[in-house]
Amino acid sequence: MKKVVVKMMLSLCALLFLLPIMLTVVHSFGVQSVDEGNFRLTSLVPSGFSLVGYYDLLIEHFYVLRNFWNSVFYAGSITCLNIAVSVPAAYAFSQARFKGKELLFFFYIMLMMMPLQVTLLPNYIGLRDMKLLDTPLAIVLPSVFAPFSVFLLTQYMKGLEQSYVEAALLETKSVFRIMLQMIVPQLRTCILAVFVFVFAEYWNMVEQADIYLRRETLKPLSGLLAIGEGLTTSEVLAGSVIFMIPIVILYLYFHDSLEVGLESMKL
Amino acid sequence: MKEKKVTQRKFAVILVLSMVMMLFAGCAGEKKKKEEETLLVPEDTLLGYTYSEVYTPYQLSSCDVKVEIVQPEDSELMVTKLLAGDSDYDFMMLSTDSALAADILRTGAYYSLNDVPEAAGLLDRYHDYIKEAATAENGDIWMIPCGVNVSFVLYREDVCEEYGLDFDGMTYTEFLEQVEALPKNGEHTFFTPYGLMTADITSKFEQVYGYEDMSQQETELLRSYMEKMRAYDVPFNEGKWWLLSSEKRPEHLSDASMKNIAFELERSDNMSLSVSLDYFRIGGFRATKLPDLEEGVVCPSGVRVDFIVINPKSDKLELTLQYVSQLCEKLQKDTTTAIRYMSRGEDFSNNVLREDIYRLISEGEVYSLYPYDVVGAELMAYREGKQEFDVMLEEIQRNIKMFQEE
Amino acid sequence: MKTKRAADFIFAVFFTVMLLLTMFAEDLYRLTLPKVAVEEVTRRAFAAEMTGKDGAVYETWRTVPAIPTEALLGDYGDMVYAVNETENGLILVEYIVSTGEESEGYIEITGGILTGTLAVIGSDREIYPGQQVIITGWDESVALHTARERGEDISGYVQEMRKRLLTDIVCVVGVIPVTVVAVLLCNRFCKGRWRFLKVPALIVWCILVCLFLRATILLPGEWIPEKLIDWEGWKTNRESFQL
Amino acid sequence: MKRYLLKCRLLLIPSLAGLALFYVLPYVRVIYYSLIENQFSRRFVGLQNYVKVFQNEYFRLALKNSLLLIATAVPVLVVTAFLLSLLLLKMKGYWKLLRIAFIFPMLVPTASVVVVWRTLFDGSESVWPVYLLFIYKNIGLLIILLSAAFSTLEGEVYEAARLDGAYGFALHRKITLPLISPTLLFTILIGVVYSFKVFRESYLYFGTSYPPDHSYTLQYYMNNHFFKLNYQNLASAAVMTSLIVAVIVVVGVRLQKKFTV
Repeated sequence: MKKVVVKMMLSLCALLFLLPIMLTVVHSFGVQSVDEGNFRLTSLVPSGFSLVGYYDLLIEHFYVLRNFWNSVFYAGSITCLNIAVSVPAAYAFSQARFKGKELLFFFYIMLMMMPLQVTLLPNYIGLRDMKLLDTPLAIVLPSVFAPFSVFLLTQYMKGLEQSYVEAALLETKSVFRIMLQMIVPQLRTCILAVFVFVFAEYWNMVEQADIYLRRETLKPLSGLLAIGEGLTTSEVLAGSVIFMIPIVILYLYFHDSLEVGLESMKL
Repeated sequence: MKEKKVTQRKFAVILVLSMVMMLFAGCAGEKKKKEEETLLVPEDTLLGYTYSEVYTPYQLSSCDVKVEIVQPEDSELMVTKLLAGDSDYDFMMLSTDSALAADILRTGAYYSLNDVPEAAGLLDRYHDYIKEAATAENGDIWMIPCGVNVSFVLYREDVCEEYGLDFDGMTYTEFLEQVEALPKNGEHTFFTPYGLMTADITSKFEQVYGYEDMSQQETELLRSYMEKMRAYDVPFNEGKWWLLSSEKRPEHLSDASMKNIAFELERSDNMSLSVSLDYFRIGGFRATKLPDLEEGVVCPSGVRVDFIVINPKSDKLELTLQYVSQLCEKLQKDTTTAIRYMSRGEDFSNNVLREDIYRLISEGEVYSLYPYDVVGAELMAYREGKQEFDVMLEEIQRNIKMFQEE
Repeated sequence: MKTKRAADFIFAVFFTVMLLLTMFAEDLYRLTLPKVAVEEVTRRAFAAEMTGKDGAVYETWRTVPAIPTEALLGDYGDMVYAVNETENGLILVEYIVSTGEESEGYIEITGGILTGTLAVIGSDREIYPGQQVIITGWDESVALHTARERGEDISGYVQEMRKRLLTDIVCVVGVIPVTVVAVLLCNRFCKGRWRFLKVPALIVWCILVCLFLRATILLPGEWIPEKLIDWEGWKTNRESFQL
Repeated sequence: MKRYLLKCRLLLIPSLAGLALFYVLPYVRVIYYSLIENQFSRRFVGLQNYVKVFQNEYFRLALKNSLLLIATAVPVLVVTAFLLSLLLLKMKGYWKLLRIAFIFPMLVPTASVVVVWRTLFDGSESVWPVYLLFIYKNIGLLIILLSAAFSTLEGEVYEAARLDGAYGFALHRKITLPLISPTLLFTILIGVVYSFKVFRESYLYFGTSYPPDHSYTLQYYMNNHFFKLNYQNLASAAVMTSLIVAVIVVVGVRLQKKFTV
């Protein structure tokens, strides 16, 4: 009996959470369903069906498709490079023992907490001095070294016992082989979780795109979907729906490996 | 392990694909070659019109230094460039009614032009209130005024006599009574962008009474004007201008339709004063000050001055100063464009309309507006009927307090 | 495992669609723009009399800028549409001209428009100043619309349009059997070790089909009937077909 | 073993180098900017900016609102995320797909969420629409991280507990909580980080840079001063926020040390 109640309550919660997304998807097909003036939907139920939002976004403003590929490139490269940099760093934090480790880790957390808005201007100055402004690197480089994924991966790696490492030390001496062969398969789900999370974060970035990039051809699509960029709100709704699909695909892959990971739980 | 390999291969495919797209995007970007002697002027479309519109005539005829318009998109980027102390632009054109101008003066983000003799010489030529606006407290000349803009009521003398309209020294109530007494669709056009008048009324209230300590009596007065304006404030294209005769104001003013305009609240920008305002050509038009709020309360008409401010950190500073001194020399001897309206002792006896406008400007005072979020947005909400009058007033007072004390 | 297969499917479909859109969105957009036929304003010779010293009248010629009379529009007959080259394509502009004498279908222009501007003499739908247009010359949709505009007999054009439409349909319908054959071939060959080739093969095939359709249907050209995809033109021309 | 530990330290180099260039250097610049009088005159003025900012009534209001947001919204967020991910663990077969419903909000771009929020909660005077928006946007992330944390726990521990007859909440309180308390700590820290990032949504939701007093957070204060060209107030406010956050982190780490087994 308790199981059924739990299921009912959960599915109700799920519906509540899905409501805004359903509204977005449904209204992106609606006719005049958006009250442009005060940026609000005219009514909860959409009137009529038309592809005008998609037509305007994809055919009328066909240059938006280039920004979509920019978004794919930025989010993809930032996430991969970020993981490539953070996994060794997290591994070092969890395994290596040196004097200032706790302090350094605390410093990582502090830098992670700094809101983006504050470091926008100093970063702008730094990039300008490095002549990186208005190039794809301006977006990619600062995000690759974000301390956030290092922090997450260290927390996951803390749970590992040392026994694995001693066993591995018998065969090989190279740190990389130990890390890649022994530790990473262990934490596959967690690394994928961080991958999804970092991808979603840099997929929806707006501030960096506005300040560091000026050429329209380089801006990611998330920059255009923010308000006040010349697209009408119905186009923004259509754009949001298209913009959601890649991350949904990514999450579906993650969902699979998460299930595999949770099988071992057999709660 | 195999399954992981497939997902990785899939992501490798997208990455390669998008990298190809990126290379295409990267190399498509145009590489601007940096000539030595061009000065770069960032033009912010939000701050009104562009430097090139006002100054191309000067550019061609006299100064040998080339000026190129650089395109930062919005004011956020302009503020970032100012704060970051970018050196890749040389001077900026702003107008005194934008909040950025007041901030630049307060924080000292300008290059003082005291050592440029022509600048001081030019300022002496201007009316004294413009001269004061151009000198900071510590005596630095922080800007070069190069354009002026004033709002006035423009009316055709003969048509108004025919209908017995008298616009000199009137108050808003009188103006509205006269407008209501006009025949609904006579053959003359009485074109009045009430939206503009609402903004003018609120800035006049701010000038005369100030928003904080408005008494109940003044709030009632402001409410009555705003109510009336809202009633008439019908957007252009809906064509429900009961005041207008049958045909709407055509997109571009062909001579035929100009002749039967009775009166119009015109906000003339600097360009129109000197070049394209058709009213001068046709003649028979007069200009007068915008109506006052109340009988005894006379406040001078607000004048918006457009100016150049030099970037202190620009890497081509001597070239900029050389250009500015040449420009000041040119402006001092100028007799064709709007500078004559800003200088003392000019006479426009040949054209009655120019004389009226000159009188308005010489008796005017420089005004500055709050940023849009503070007053403009609430005003717009009220005019579109989305907010009550009292709520709007409270909101405006709260925003102003927050803007000043933040 | 179910979500993995679903994810693979959505992944393949989504990125193929986006890829195809990236290639063809611009053509589709070009297609939906109004089409116009233009003629350059050139100096033409007009007959004129000139009295010589001895009072006799000579036949002479004077060359003045002139445009075809049908280019004059507007209720006072003094408005001309012209095409103006800007960085984001050709924009329609409106000129007020003063006209002089008219002979053999051309009318003299005494002011308002310069020689060398492209005056619009026919379009395939209602056009307004500021719209972006493409110049296609006298293709059938332009001819049809201007003919109907002037109330002439349009049956000839209609026959031609119908013939064109048939070839459109044949092109589209023809593609389906060929695709079925291709899929069967692909299944037979991509077996075992070559299984992963299946998805890329399908994507390549979709691109080929779209290239073919683009050549046959999308691109405005001589025998290519683009009525099928041209929603705007399709709606306005439908009444004349009584389809 | 010794050489192995030494080599591990070298692994940190790339991350540290990048961090220094793109995070430490800007932070030092922000501190420098908060100590000078004005962006252009660069006169060293010491703590005067801090005093001026702290005396400002609106900064204190913004601080109060931000702390209130952290104090109320973050715990609610973490608790719901923990409960939901636990319940979701129990689901079998198709019910597992319910987790996607909770992950979805994280993937939706800001613009469309705000459009929906303005339709659902237009003109409500309370602070809860923004809190709900915060919870809505970040619950997906926390569920992912907590589920990933659960996957690292071995099954045997639970087998043993079940043999002793533990079930339901007692089981979770005794075993799950201590085991994943490091993860719980960093979900709280992530909640705090994301409470700063909610500014973009609330700015779009209110549509003006002068929102009603109850939701005037630190970000608004900083953004308004950015546009008024006095970067000093922004810098000093930022440094003060990071000090407060440091306190939260230290307290969190201490608590976590006390709880873990």
